[in-house]
Amino acid sequence: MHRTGELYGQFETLEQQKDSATLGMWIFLVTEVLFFGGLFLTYTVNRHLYFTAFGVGGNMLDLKLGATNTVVLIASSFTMAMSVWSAQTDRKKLLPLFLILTFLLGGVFLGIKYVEYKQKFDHHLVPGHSFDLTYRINHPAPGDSPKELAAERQEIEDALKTEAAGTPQEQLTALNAHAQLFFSLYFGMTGLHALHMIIGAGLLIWVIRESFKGRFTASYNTPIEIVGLYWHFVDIVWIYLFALLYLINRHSV
Amino acid sequence: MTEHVVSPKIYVVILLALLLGTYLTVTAALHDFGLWNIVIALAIATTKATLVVLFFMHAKYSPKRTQLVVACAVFWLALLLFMTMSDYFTRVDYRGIRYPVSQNVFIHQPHRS
Amino acid sequence: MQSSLPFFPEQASSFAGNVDALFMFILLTCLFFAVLVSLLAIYAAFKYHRTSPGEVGSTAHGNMFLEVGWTAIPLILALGMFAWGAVVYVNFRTAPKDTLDIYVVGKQWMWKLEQPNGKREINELHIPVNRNIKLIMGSEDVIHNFYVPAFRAKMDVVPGRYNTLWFRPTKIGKYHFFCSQYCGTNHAVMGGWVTVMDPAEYAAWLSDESGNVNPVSAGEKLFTQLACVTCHLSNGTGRAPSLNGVYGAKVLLSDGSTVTADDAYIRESILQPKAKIVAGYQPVMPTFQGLVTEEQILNLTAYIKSLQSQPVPAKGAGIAPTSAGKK
Amino acid sequence: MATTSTIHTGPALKLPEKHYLNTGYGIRSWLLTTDHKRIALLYLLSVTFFFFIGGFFAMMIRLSLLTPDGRLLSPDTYNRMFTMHGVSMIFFFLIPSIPAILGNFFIPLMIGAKDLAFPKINLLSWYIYIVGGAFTLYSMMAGGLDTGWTFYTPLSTVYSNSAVAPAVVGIFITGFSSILTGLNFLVTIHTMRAPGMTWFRLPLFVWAHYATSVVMILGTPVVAITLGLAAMERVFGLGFFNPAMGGDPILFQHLFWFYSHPAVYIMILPAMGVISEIIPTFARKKLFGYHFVAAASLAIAVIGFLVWAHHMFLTGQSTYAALAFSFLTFLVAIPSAVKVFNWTATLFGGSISFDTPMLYAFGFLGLFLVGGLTGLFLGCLGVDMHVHDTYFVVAHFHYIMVGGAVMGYLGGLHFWWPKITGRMYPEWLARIAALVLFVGFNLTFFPQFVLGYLGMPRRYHVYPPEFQVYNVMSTAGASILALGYLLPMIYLTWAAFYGRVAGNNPWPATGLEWTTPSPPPTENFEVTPVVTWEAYDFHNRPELGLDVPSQPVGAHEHD
Repeated sequence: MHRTGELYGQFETLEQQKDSATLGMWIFLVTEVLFFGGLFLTYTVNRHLYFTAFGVGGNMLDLKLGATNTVVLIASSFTMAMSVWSAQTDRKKLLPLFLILTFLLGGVFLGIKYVEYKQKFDHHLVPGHSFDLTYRINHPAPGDSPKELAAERQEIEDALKTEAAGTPQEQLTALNAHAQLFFSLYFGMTGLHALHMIIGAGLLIWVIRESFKGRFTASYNTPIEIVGLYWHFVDIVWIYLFALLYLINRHSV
Repeated sequence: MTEHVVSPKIYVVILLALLLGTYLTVTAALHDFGLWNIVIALAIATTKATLVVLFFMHAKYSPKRTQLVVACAVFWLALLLFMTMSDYFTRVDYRGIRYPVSQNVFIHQPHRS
Repeated sequence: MQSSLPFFPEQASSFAGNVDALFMFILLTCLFFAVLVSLLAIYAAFKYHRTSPGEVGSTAHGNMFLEVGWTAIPLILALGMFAWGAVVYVNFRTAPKDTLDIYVVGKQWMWKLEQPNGKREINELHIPVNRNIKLIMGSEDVIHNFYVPAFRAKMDVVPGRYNTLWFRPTKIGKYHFFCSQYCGTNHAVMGGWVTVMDPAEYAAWLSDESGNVNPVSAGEKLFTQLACVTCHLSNGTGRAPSLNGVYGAKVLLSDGSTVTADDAYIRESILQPKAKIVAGYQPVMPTFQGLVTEEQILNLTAYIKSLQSQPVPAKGAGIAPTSAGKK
Repeated sequence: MATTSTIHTGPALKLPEKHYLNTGYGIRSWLLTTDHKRIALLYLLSVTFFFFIGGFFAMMIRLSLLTPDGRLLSPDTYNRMFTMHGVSMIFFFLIPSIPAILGNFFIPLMIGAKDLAFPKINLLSWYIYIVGGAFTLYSMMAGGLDTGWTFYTPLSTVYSNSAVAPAVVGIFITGFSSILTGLNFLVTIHTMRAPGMTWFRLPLFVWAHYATSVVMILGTPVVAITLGLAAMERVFGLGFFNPAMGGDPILFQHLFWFYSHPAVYIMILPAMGVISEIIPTFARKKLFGYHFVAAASLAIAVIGFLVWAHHMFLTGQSTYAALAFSFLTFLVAIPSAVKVFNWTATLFGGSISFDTPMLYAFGFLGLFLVGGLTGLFLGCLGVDMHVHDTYFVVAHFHYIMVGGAVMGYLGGLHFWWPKITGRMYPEWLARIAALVLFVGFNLTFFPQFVLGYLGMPRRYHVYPPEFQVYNVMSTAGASILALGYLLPMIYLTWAAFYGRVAGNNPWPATGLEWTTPSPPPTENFEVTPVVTWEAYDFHNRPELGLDVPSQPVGAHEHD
C-alpha cells in the first residue's frame, strides 16, 4: 500500500489511521496485561502456599533501591506524558527534550535494576544450584551493617520454624526451595518487565530521532502517543511488582 | 475525533499524587497491620495505576470504546486470578481439611528415568 | 463382556447404576434434539429445494417467540443435567466414614497397592464386595489416574499431594483398571485387575501371608533401625511422646488444638514432624523425607497401629485427656 | 456443473486484466507482500503443510491401533505420533486455518476495506508463525515430542526424554502470530468498515471473527507465559510446576486450560461464521435471527473463558470449584444450540440448492450437533467421572474440531475458491469428496464414543482385545477419511489453474466480497463501496439477477 505523506494507503483519513493505531495499542496492552497475568497468578498461588518463605524472600530485596526505582519510573511516566503534550501543542523544541528525559530516566531505572541483580548474584540468591538463602549472613561483606545481618539471621531462623521439615539442614533445604520459588518469580517478573523497558527504550530512540526531524506536529503525533501508552503500561506493571515483591511482609524485619 | 489536550498542570498534580502514593505505601509497609498490609499495598498500587491510566494514558478523555478495552483487561485478569484461586481457597485434602493447612505437601526427590 | 459388540461396560459398583442412568437421560435428551434438528433440516432441504435458477427464498428472518423458546428450553434441560450430575459427583467425592482404606502409589509405570493390614500388591487389587473402599493415592513421579471402568470411577494421582477415590463394589468378579492420565512411555500398560471377592474369601486371602513380610514386624524393625525408639520410649520418659495407644486417639497439640492420630497424621509426622507438635514436647524430631519409602511409612504406620492395644503410660503420651474441650 | 444455482451459462466470462495474483510474480512479491490476500495464500500453503504432517501422524496412530498389541510402533514412537499429531493439528493447523486464511482474505473484502488496518503486522504474523513452526518441526526431528499436546507437568518439564524445549518455544512464538492476527482483525472491524457498513449489517463471518479475535488476544498471552515458564523449568530447572521443588502441577493445568479451552472456540467460531455465510447463500434467504447468531458468537467467546476447569474435574480440584465450572459449562452450550436452531430455521422457506459448500454446511450441522451434544456428557460431573480421558473425549473433540472446524474450513474454501482464484472447482467431484468425508469421518470417530464409554483410556498404545472391533472400524474409517482429504487438495489445486472461469458472483451471494472482480484487484475495490443493504438480503439486490417475486426487477444484469 502506498503512503501519502503520513497517511498509509489502507486508510482513508489521518483520523482513521490514528484511531486504528491507538485502538491497536490499547488492545495490545490488554494482551500484555494477560501475559503478565499468568505470572501474577503463579505468584499469587505460591504466595498463598508458602507465605512465610515468600516473606523472607521479599525482605531480602533492597527496599531503598526498589522505592527509588518506583520514583524514577513515575518521573519518567510524567516526562512521557509531557512529551505527548509537547507534541499535541506543537512545541517542537520541548518534545525531544522530554523524550530524552524519559529515555534517560528509563536508563537510570535499568541501571538501578542492574545493581540490584548484581547484589542478588553476589548473595547467591539466583535460582540454581548455588542458591543459598544464608549465603549473605554467613559470608558478610565488609560494608554490611551487623544490625541488618542480625535481623536477616533472625528472620531466617523464625521462618525455619514454620517449615515443616526435620533436621536444621533439611529445614533449610525446604526453606531454600520455597524461597527459590520466590526468587524465580522475582527474576521472571522483573526480568520480563526489564525486557519491556528495553523495548520501550528502543521505541524512544526511534521517536527521538524522528522528533529531531520535526516530523511530529499537532495534527500528526500518533507514534508519540502510542509509545506513551506503552511506556505508561510498563510503569503500571512496576507499580504492582513493587507492591507485591518488595512490600508485603516487609514489616517483619 | 478531536483530540483532548490535557494541561501540564494536571500532569504535575498526578505526578505529585503518585509520589505521595509511593511514600505512603512504603511507610505503611514498614508498620505491622497484619494481613491489612497486603490490602493497603494493593489498594495504593491500584489507585496509582488508575491515576496513570486515567490521566497519563488519557483514558478519562478517550472514547467509550477505549474504556471498554481497559475494562476488559481488568475483567479478564480478575477472571484468571479469582476463578483459579476459588479452587485453591476451597480445596480440601484427603482428610477433609482445607488445603493447605500446613505445608502438607510431601516432597519426593525427582529421579529421571 | 460376552457380546462381541458391547455398548456398556459391566456395572460393578454403587456408582455404575447412577452414572449409567444419568448417561441414558442425557443420551435420550440429546437424541431427541439431534433427531429433531436432523429431520427438520432434511425435510426443509427437500421441501424447499430450488426449482428454478433464479428462485429466491422467503423474506422471513426471525421470530422472537422461537428464539426465546429455543434458548429457554435447552437451558432448563441443561440445568437439569447439571443438577443431576452434581448430585452424582458430590456423592462420588464425599467418601463415607466406614471405609476400608487402601494406600495406592503410582509410579512410572506400575501401581503399588497396600491393604490395611500391610499386605502389598502390584497392579492387582483385591477387595471385598459390598464394602466401602477408599483409595488414598499418591504419586512418586508424574500425574497418573486410577480408573476402573466397571466402577465408573477414576481420580488423578498427583505428585505432591494425596487424592482419594472411594467406591462400593457390588458384584463379585475381575475388572480392568487403567491409568487414564498420560504418564509417559508405558502409560498404556500401567494397569491391572481389580478382584472383587466374597468377604470371607477376601478375609482368607488377606490373612494368607505366604510370600509377604508381615508389615507390623517390618515396621517394628524399622522403628529400631531408624532410631525412632530412642526418643519415643514406650514408658513415656523419652524426649518424644510414647506411641502406645495413640493410633485412632485424639492428640493434643502445642497450639491447643487436637488432631486424630490416623494414618495421614502419622505419615505427616514422619515426613514433616514440625507441622504438628504434641503439647509439652519440643520440635526436635528430624524429618524422614527422602529417607523412608512410601512402603516403609506404611510399615511404620502398621507398627504404630499395632501399639494401639499397648498400655498407655500415665505421663508422656500425646493423647489428649478426655476433658480437653475444643479450643 | 451445477445448473441449479449458477446463473451464468454463457461462455463469455473472463478473468479480470489485473488482479492481486498477477501484480507480481517474483518470490519477493510474495515474501514481502503486505496484501492481505497474498498473505492469506501464504498461510494456505503453510497451514496445508502442517495439516498433512498432522494427518500423516494420525494415519500412523490409526494403523498402530489396528491390533491390540501395537505391533507397528514402539510405545515411544506411538507416544510421539499422537503428541505431534495434536501439536501440529491444533497449534499449526486448526487455530490458524480459518482465521488466518479465510478471515485474512475476506474480512477486509466483506467490510469494504482496502486491507487490514496493519498490513505489515499481518505479514509479520505469518513470519512469526513460520519461525514458531520451524522450532516445532525441529523438535519433531530432534528426538520428537512425547508429552501429549497438553504438556502436563512434571512429565513435560522433568521426566520426558524428548525435545520438549524447542517445541514449547515454537508454540510460544506461534502464539504471538495468533495474538497479532486477532489484534489486526479487531482494529480492522472497528475502524475500517466502509460507509453504510454498520455493526448489524456485518456478515456473521465477521462477527464470528470478532469473537474469535477477542479469545485470541485475551487467551493466547496466558498460554504463552505458561509455556514460557514451563520452558524455564525444563531448561533452567526452576520449580514453578514441579512438586519436587514446591511447585504445583495443578497450577499449570489452570493456566494451560485458561487458554486451551477457549482455543476450541478459536477453532469452531470461525467455522460457524463460514456456515452462517453458506446457509443463507444457498437457501437464498436471510439468516434466521441474525442478531441472536451474532450475540451467540460473543456469548460463546465470553462464557467460553469461564469453563476451563472442566478439564480438571478429576485432578482433586475442590468440589465447589468443580460445581461452578460444570454449571458454567452447561451455560456455554446454550448459545451454540441457539445457532444450530437458527441455521435450521433459515432452511425453512428457502430456495435450497445442494452445491458443494451447502453439502459441507449440512455435514457441519450434523457433525457439530453430535460434537456439541456429547460435550454435555463431558460437562456433566456425574458422567465425566467415567468418560474423562477416555476415547469418548477423543471422539467428542474430533467431532467438534474435525467434524465442525475442518468441515467449515473446507466448506469455506469451496465457497470462496471462485473468489480466491477466479475459477470454479469441478462440482461433481467436489460433491463426491464431501460425501466421502462425511462417511469416513463418522466411521472413524463414532465407534470411539462407544470405546470411550466402554472405558478405553485415550493415548493408549496397546489395549485389551475386547476393544478391537471398534478400533478396526475406526481405522477403516480413517482410510476413507484420508482419501476424502486428498481429493479436494488435488482438484482445488487443479481448479486454481484450469478450472472454469467463475465470474464475480457465481452463486450468487450477497456479501461485499462478491461485488468486486474474481480474483479481486490488489486494492480490493476500485471505489470505496457504500453499503445500503442488510446482510443476506436477496430481495433488494436487483444486481444479483434473481427472480424476486413481489418486486419487479428492471433488468437481468449479470453483475
